[in-house]
Amino acid sequence: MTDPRDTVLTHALQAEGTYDSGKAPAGIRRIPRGVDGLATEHLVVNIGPQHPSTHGVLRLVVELDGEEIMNAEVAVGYLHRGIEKLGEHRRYHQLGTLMDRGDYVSGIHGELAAALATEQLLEVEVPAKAQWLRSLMSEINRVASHLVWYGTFGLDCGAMGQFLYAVRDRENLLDILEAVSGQRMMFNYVRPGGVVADLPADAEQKLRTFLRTIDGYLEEHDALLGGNEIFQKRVRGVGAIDRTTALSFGLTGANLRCTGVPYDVRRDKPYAAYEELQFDVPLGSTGDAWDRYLVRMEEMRQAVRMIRQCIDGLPEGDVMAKVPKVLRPPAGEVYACVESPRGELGVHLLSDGSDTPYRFHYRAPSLFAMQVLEEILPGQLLADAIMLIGSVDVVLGEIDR
Amino acid sequence: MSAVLSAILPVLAAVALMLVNGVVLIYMLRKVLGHLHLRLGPMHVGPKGIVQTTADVLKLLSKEDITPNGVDRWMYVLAPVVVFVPSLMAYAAIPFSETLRITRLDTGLLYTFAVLSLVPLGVIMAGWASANKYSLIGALRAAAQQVAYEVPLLLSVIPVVMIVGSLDLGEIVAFQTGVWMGVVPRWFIIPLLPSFAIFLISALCELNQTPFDMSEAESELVAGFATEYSSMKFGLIFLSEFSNSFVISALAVTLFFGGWTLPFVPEEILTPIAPLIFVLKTYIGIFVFMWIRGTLPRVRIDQLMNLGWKWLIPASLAWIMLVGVVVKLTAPGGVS
Amino acid sequence: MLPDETVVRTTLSGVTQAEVSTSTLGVVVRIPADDASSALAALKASSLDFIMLVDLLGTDTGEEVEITYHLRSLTRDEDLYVKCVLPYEGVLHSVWNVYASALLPERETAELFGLTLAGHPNPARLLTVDDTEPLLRRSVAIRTLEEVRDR
Amino acid sequence: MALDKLMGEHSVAFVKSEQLFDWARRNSLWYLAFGIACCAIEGLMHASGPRFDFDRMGVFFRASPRQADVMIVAGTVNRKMAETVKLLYDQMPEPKWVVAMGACASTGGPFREYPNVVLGVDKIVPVDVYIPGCPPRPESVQYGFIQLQEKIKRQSEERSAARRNRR
Repeated sequence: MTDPRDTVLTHALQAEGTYDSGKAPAGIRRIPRGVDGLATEHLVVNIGPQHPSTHGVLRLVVELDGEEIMNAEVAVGYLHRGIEKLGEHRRYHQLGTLMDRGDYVSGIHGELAAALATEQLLEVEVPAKAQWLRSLMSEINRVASHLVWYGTFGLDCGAMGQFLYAVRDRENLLDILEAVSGQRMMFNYVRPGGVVADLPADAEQKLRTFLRTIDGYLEEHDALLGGNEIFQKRVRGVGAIDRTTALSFGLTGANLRCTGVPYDVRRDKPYAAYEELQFDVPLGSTGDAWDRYLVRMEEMRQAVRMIRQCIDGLPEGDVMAKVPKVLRPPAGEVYACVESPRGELGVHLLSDGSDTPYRFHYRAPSLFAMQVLEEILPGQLLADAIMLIGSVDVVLGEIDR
Repeated sequence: MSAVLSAILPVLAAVALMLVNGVVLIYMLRKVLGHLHLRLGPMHVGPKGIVQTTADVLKLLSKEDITPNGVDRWMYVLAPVVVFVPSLMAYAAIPFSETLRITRLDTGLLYTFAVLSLVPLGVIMAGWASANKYSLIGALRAAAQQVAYEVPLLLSVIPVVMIVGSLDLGEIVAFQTGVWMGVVPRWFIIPLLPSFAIFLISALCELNQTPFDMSEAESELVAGFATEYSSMKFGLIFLSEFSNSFVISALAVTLFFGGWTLPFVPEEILTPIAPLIFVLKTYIGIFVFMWIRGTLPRVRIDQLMNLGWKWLIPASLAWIMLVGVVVKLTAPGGVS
Repeated sequence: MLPDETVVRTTLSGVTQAEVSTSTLGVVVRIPADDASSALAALKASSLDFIMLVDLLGTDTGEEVEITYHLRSLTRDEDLYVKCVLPYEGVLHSVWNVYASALLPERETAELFGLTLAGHPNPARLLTVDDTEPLLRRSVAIRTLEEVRDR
Repeated sequence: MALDKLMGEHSVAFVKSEQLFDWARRNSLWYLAFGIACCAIEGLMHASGPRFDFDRMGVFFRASPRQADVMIVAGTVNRKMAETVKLLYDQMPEPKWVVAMGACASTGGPFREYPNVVLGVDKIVPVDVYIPGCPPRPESVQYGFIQLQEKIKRQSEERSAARRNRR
């Protein structure tokens, strides 16, 4: 019986003639089957580009034996929009708009990485107030992005309620981001040399009211999902990634920290105002989905703590350095990285002295998080595969760039 | 009335009750889930969105009825019927009040469970026939789940039958009228709390409701076994899911919450409004199911199997032995 | 936080002839393309212990494609950039058995620069449909305003 | 519908029943969330969230194309995605509509110069409502749905008007 959905599955793979289920990369573990000689026929299921729980248009070609996954292969590229190619035809201050649409859940971090790279080329000194505003907006965006992760992670495990509570809090955060930058998602707020505008009065007042309730809401979220017995049974000890696998697959950010490796770009390569802010970096131990949950929930609390420090300690002064209207940085190559909610988001700029970059490369942390899935999925159950996609928190706009 | 008429009238009443139930329950689900999730649920279609479900049903009626190619034709068309009819037949034995009942069956309980266990047959037919990998996995999950939870469901009900001594639902309710020691109602929920707990868990599995809704898991299997069904065929499956929850909740009320009786209400006020009380109690039960559906995450299929075989069945067997001993000890004087 | 060049030079001296320099990027090592994986293995095993391949990117320098490996050692918190040059239709040898994090970036770089990937478990195209030309080459132009206007 | 053969095309029963079914179609639009990119976060997550609630208008999320009436294309469609969009559109039962949400789905948006991007989803599937914005606010997505409901009402009036002057 041909399954109409199958035509979607095989057109890309059979056309390339590369997919045969027997061949898995040697490095990736193969689960021997037919232990008692019972040869079961494998079912190749296509967790397709249109699927309620994939975070955008991820297609996971999964070879199932019953419920157990024998071999998983990532087929991406359904959202390849050429951010890097178009970056070569944009001026330096326009790179932020492309980066917003790369990781569209936390746009500020992309803009900040592009601005930092340009500033390294220009060697321009960013005023102190702009540094603090950058850290403030990054942390607000981090809480908003972790709320999206928290909502969709619960949805992948089947819980509907806490998703809506997370969206409720995210609405308040987007109001603040909109009051400061004028847009809910594509802020275009951080430019080379500083930030576009100062903090308006109502944004500060909104932030204060938000901060009064957020701690209670975070406890509520933790109790609603983390405290739930069924969720804990589903998540503890599942999809564990040990230290060496995480490092060899290039994981960064919360996915790496949950295996115990204390690497955080905000502390090891400090940028913006992170030297003056007190925050501690939560670490996990086993690297399973439960640790990823705990590390990210703790990161949200640290982010709220930093937001409080940012508002109280905001210095005076102007928000934009003296930067020429058309930026023509000297020829050179530079790499600047930022701690985005998904990991280390880096921008690799090669400039040839003209007003558009010669090569604009965007290091996407989600690509490496997706890569590790191909390694840990064989052996898991189908239900866990969907949950693990949610736990490593990927954004497809970043993977396909 | 002539014999034929008196036979047909209750069946028509059952069908009408089921359709009205389906419409009201779908509206209630969207409203309850809405308010659970801090939003309003349907509001614009008619005052407070009351007419929303009729709009949905009418739209489903007028949709194009697709039969995808590569589908096993007859089983594909038959499956929704096999899912719909048993949940319609299950209405037969439910006692709405002393007299108001479709049929007086002295094996009412057994009949209802037998009919309800036909529904997974339709689910498996639907999943297998619609030539879609998601529905196949959903159907096989439904099969494993129903088989694993049919047994504890029946075992949890045996203590009630042991005490009452008959399978007739009316009698079970009659047994629960009156009051103990002046204040405690004689409902079975109080002495037989563990068997109610087991009944609730396995009932949730029977209904494929969260936290055990693996067979139509939204986030994993797109729409589970009903993925390939459009328009009114999907409508039948959707409707039968809700009428199943009405039947199971009605059973729970009859067995454990004293059917249509209220402890302190004198006889003559009770009889005219008995069906109303019964339906009200059933709707409270359904509200609890929806409440659970809105909050809990989904259990993995193998954890579900462990829970079923390793925990629920031994627990219900032990509980039956305990109740048996107690009933035996107090047999001459009946339950004190 | 720059790795000290003499140690880099000594570790690579046995394996391949490399010329180490410092630019705005940091310490950059240029090596011939075909012994990239042996050089990376040497760097990974050396005292500098570059445990992580952070990133892999290609750049079209006008007449050939330059591949950059961005290595990082977490214990010493130092970054190193290993660059090698490939002709346009050249062969990119996969380094995934040294650093498994190169699996997907290599597929993407090879596909967008028109290189052929050798020694990779699944050398299929990652991002684009089969007959698209290598989009990140400088020769491939983007759509002009007229093309877009009368879509 | 068999009713028009039975009662004749201009009979009150048929015209009234047609209006009734059009009213039903208008008020229960089940959408197939086809969230591709940033518009998905805004148009599907926030629009069905607590503040802007889609469910008030009877618009409900269905995962399978068989049970969906409206396909919201939320995000950039590139050449690899075009096939899937076409396939999903074909799998949807007949009275179906397409809402192109955001600048990318309408005309290619900020990525229109990249050769791999399809300039607007109307090159693949017939589109009924275009929602401008990058990403459009949830209110504008709901306004787009109200326009779609108006369009359905207008279509049914046009049908009955055409039938009237054909008499």
